[in-house]
Amino acid sequence: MARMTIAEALRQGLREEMARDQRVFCIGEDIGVPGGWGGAFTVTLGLERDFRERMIDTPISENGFIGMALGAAIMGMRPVADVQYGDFLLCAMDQIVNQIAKMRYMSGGKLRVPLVLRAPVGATGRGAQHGQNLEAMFLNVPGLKIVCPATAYDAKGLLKAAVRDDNPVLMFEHKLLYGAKGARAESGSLDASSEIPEEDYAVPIGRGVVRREGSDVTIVGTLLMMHRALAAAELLAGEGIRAEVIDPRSLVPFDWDLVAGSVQKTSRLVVVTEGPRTGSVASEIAATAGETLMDYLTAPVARVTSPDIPDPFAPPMENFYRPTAERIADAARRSVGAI
Amino acid sequence: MARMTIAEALRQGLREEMARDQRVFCIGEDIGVPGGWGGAFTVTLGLERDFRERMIDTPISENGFIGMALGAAIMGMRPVADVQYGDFLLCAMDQIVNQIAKMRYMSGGKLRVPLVLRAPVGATGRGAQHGQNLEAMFLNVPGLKIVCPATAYDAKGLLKAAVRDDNPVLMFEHKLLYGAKGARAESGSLDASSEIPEEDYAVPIGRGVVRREGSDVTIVGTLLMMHRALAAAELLAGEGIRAEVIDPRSLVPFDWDLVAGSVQKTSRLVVVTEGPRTGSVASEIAATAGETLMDYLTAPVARVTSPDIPDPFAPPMENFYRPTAERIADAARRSVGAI
Amino acid sequence: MSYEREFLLSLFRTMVTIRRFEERVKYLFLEGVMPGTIHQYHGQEAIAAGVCAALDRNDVITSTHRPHGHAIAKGLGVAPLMHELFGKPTGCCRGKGGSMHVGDLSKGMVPAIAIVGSGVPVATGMALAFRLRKEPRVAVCFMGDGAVNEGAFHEGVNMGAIWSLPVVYVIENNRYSASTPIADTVKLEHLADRAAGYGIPGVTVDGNNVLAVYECTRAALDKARAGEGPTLVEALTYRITGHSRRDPCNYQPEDERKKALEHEPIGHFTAWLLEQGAADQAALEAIGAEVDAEIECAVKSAMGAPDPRPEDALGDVYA
Amino acid sequence: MSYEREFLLSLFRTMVTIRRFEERVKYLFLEGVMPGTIHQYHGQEAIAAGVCAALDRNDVITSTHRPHGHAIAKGLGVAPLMHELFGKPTGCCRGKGGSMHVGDLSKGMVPAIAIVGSGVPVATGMALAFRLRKEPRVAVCFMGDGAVNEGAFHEGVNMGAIWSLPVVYVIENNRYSASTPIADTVKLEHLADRAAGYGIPGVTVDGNNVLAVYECTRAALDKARAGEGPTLVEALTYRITGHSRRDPCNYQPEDERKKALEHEPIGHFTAWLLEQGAADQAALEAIGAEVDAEIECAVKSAMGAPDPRPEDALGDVYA
Ligand SMILES: Cc1ncc(C[n+]2csc(CCOP(=O)(O)OP(=O)(O)O)c2C)c(N)n1
Ligand SMILES: Cc1ncc(C[n+]2csc(CCOP(=O)(O)OP(=O)(O)O)c2C)c(N)n1
Ligand SMILES: [Mg+2]
Ligand SMILES: [Mg+2]
Repeated sequence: MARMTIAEALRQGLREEMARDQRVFCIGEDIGVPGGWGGAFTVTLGLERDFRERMIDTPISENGFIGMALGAAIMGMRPVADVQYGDFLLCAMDQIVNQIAKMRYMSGGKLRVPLVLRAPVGATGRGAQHGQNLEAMFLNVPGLKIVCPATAYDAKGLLKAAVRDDNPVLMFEHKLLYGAKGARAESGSLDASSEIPEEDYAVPIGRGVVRREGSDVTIVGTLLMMHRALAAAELLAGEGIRAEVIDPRSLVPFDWDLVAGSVQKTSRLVVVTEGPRTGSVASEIAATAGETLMDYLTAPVARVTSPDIPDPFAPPMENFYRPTAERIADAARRSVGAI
Repeated sequence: MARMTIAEALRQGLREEMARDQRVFCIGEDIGVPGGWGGAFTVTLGLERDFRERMIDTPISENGFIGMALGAAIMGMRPVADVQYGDFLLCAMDQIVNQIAKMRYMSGGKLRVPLVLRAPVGATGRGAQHGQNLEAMFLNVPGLKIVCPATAYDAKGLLKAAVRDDNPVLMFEHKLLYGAKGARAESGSLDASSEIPEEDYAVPIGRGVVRREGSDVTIVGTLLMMHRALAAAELLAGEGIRAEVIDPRSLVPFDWDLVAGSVQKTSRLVVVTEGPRTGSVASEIAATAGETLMDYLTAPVARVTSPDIPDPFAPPMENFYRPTAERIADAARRSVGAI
Repeated sequence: MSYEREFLLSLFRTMVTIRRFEERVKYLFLEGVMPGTIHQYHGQEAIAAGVCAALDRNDVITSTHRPHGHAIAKGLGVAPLMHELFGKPTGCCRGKGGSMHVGDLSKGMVPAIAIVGSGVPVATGMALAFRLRKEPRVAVCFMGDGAVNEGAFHEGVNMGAIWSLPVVYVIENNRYSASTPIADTVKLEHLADRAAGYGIPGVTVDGNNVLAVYECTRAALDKARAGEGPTLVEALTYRITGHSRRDPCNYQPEDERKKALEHEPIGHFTAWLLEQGAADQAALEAIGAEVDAEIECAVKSAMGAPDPRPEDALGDVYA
Repeated sequence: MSYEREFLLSLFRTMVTIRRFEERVKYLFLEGVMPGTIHQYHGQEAIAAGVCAALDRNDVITSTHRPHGHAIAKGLGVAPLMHELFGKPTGCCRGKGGSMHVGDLSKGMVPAIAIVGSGVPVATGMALAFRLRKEPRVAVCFMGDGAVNEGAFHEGVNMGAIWSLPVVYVIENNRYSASTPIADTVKLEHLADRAAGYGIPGVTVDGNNVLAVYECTRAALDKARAGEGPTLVEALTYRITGHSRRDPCNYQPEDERKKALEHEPIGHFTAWLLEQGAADQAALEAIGAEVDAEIECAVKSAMGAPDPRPEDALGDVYA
């Protein structure tokens, strides 16, 4: 066991998978430049020393190199592509949505597309084009799997599961959770480090986890919002409200049984996502809860999200944009009737 | 008054707006080629004869010409850009989501982006890359307005409102509703024609309409699904179930008061959208209903959507993909407890 | 004459198969018995035939919204194609792809990509896989002239170039992108001139001359296999049919169209074969008859094949 | 010497203002008092100064993630910029844009576009507006060397070319895209060579020589205004600072960096001014002092300005 940050755990996971399987390679911008940064958030730092040929530094051509990852994947390779900021996925939507997500289906099930696409998300003081949480956009795209690790343990475990999966897996990582050190550290970061086992392990895609047990209200959130939900649960505990915090870890497939079981116990649900409210991940979870758990719910399902605005630059406005533990706790208080 | 199809009504609307306002121009592929088709669905047919300079036929460069529309808009023009199939919006997501939707906000409210972007949607026998309904993807993008006309009257009226709006407006049109004639007619089309008034009119963006009154259950749908909802209401009427059919016409802003008022009366809600279920427009409406109307709802909000699959080519499978009046009626029957 | 008779006749057979297949399909559409839409290959047969004849068995191709010719030339067989066009589970994509997505990777053809230009990065990525595994294979990317204006073309060709990947980019310049003349959307004499911007060779070849296409492709494949990187091949041709189902083509000038018909590739090659004495009229007609029989049999079996069950749509989304 | 003294000194003042502004900003970051991140313009001052000096008052520019130099050269003023970098409502984007999106269209600068390459279609579209309204204005698109590999560059430049729009594309080739040498991502001698693929002229100029940049831009603007279409200008320079906040630049070879510092544009221009007798040391130092005072005053007012209220975030989404 060794304590690692998410950046370190992902790096170790990539190193192990590349050593284990010659078909695995990384492709992206500034990921393997000697003297460089190991990508925008140090995840691939140093890997080029051991895997020069399989660390492919690309031009600034997201649609191009993600399309190349698809081509390599259908020829039997297992590419791990990454964009420096999730916002740049928007430059590659044709390849991701029209090609990658549909290629197997269009082939009548004859092709496999084993491909991992990593994307850092979260509002982090860079303004509207470097802070979007685009998870919701991909919920409506069948053919993709989506994972959102909130801890170093899950980051490594889900990365390994993704690399070994025969389907395209989109992995969202939060900039404030990497725990990148030194020059590349993010201000406002949270500690998401974990003890990482010596032995090989994978976290099954589609399986969520209860982060804190409670009987009064269920709070669901991923990435940074999972940590904010835990902080909210702590606040609530002080007031005698026992919140259960669930981290789905995967958005597609979604561990509905876990959430349903919890809501059947607590009868109240608060769903948290960073990013605009309308058409959000929270909306999808709330809709399914309303459809299937109506008889158990004693309060409306509450969505705690960002307002419907782009990510503003100024810190006071951006802190207002990003859901806080206080806002989550408030929604929980309201649902238990405490206010 | 004259009876017109959606294609004709849009053509007349464009002609009138271009005549009225020199700043209005059209930009897209094959829209003004002499001897050509007037775009993929005849909407701009012949406009180049009157407005040669303002009918701009582009290379196959969606991201490019949509970005150019943005540049022209901030310089005071009022571009109407269109893609031949909504699926190609995915080639231009950077300009639409990162630039167009955010430019005003990033400028601190100093810029205006009066731009219309038209996109034909719907599953129509062309396979997975020419049949997507991408409305849901843009719900989560603040800064865009979204309209979805289901009739010729609304198509012309919403187009005019969009052209005159100082914000970017995304207009989704359904391939099976255009009523295009002759060589370009679509098989499986529905009649969405209307009597179009002589005088100038606009349909306000954000205002929905009740298409059929009823007291037992509210059915909400846009575009083709609005027509399927009406057909379902007809089936239900035969069984003594009085369905109220609401056509929101705009998705952003959304006429929530209209839907809420109806649900307060009927106590039951069925939401219909074409396209995959997870993260759909139906999910958003269901989530908001659950949050704000729980005390009025006597049955879970039902979503009637396509399954979570790409649009399959073979007609039997595609007809299974596209929600039918029968499936909508079934959901309504279940919500009123008739089955 | 340095070609084996069998080889020349096989080229002829491929071209005729494509032509007759497309004519039959067009007729099926006019009869209203075939679903969906189509983009047909009439007039461009020499390109698919010439390029694919130059490929090794392990080489692969990507295709476009106009893929029937590529599929036939790559050897998918007319029956699996016809079944796919009819949306049958017995089709090459089990009825889920349709005309615009026909393909079969076991035969070296990726399901056709109907988003213009989007096959360029995909083909380049297949070439990257060959490079990483040190396999002597080449990926060939078919595209229309209109594709050269898409960002995907630019990004994909540039990466193929900087890494000298084993890929050949074949532009079928039929003068039109849908109804738009390519001359209106590029400011170039030849589309092959775009190659210079990527530091790779560009070649313009008569796309209606199957042997010229074959030779030019062989040279490009040899370079690619030798690690010398991509070639941008522009094959000049003409679309002697509508862009898609029921296009009257009023935007094509009469005389231009007439001239094109005079230079269409099959008549051209037929005359050459006879003149070279590579075959006599009878032999060529015999091939035509065999081809017609094969296509008829494919049509019958396709129309007779059972439809998919609606709920079959639910499968094949995930592996 | 054919330039007015005032003109030469205004170029000098612009370059010095940019340099001192960036140095001050870097310091504010190291002190930890400035929010966000930055991409700084050190070493490229001659390009923004030379290009913008050639513009008419009604001409417009688009910028990138590295926009401070463009903003200063276009005359936005150091105070509105500094306020924006501090996220104040008194900033040029009311604190909503931040460093990567500074701009003010009333001064002819679109809010900077931080997605690499995405400004190319936007600038081209502004030029289209000028063409449609028959206005004698030109749009200038600043971009980094890395932008030439984005699809948006390809699509935008091609449309500017085929319609001969009044736009000038200026590539600031500082040899690196983030940590990646541009030489590794294009297979070309000069980035200006990409122009040929679009049928427009491409020019490579010494981007550290402000007068060379000025002259070359004037020529391109004249062509554009005359309806002769775009020019692709490649200005050779070097990034003598980190790519962004706190980049140690270990990927830049020592000697390369040293050589670049010897050729940095301000020292170069200073020497030339003295040698030409256009100004003496004292005059130049006086300018530097004025600039420092102006910047100091901007910093003070920015740090003293009230923060936005959190709920101010809700406004300005829709007109
Ligand atoms: C990205 C994209 N834009 C538009 C279309 C619609 N479309 C289908 S084919 C076509 C013309 C393609 O022209 P070209 O590349 O020359 O191929 P050709 O049809 O001549 O074979 C267009 C515009 C598309 N399929 N994809
Ligand atoms: C589409 C896109 N991809 C990646 C990035 C991340 N990024 C920001 S700046 C940069 C390097 C840009 O290099 P260049 O264009 O040469 O400009 P320079 O930084 O040298 O001024 C990268 C990769 C981005 N902002 N946009
Ligand atoms: Mg063509
Ligand atoms: Mg650079």
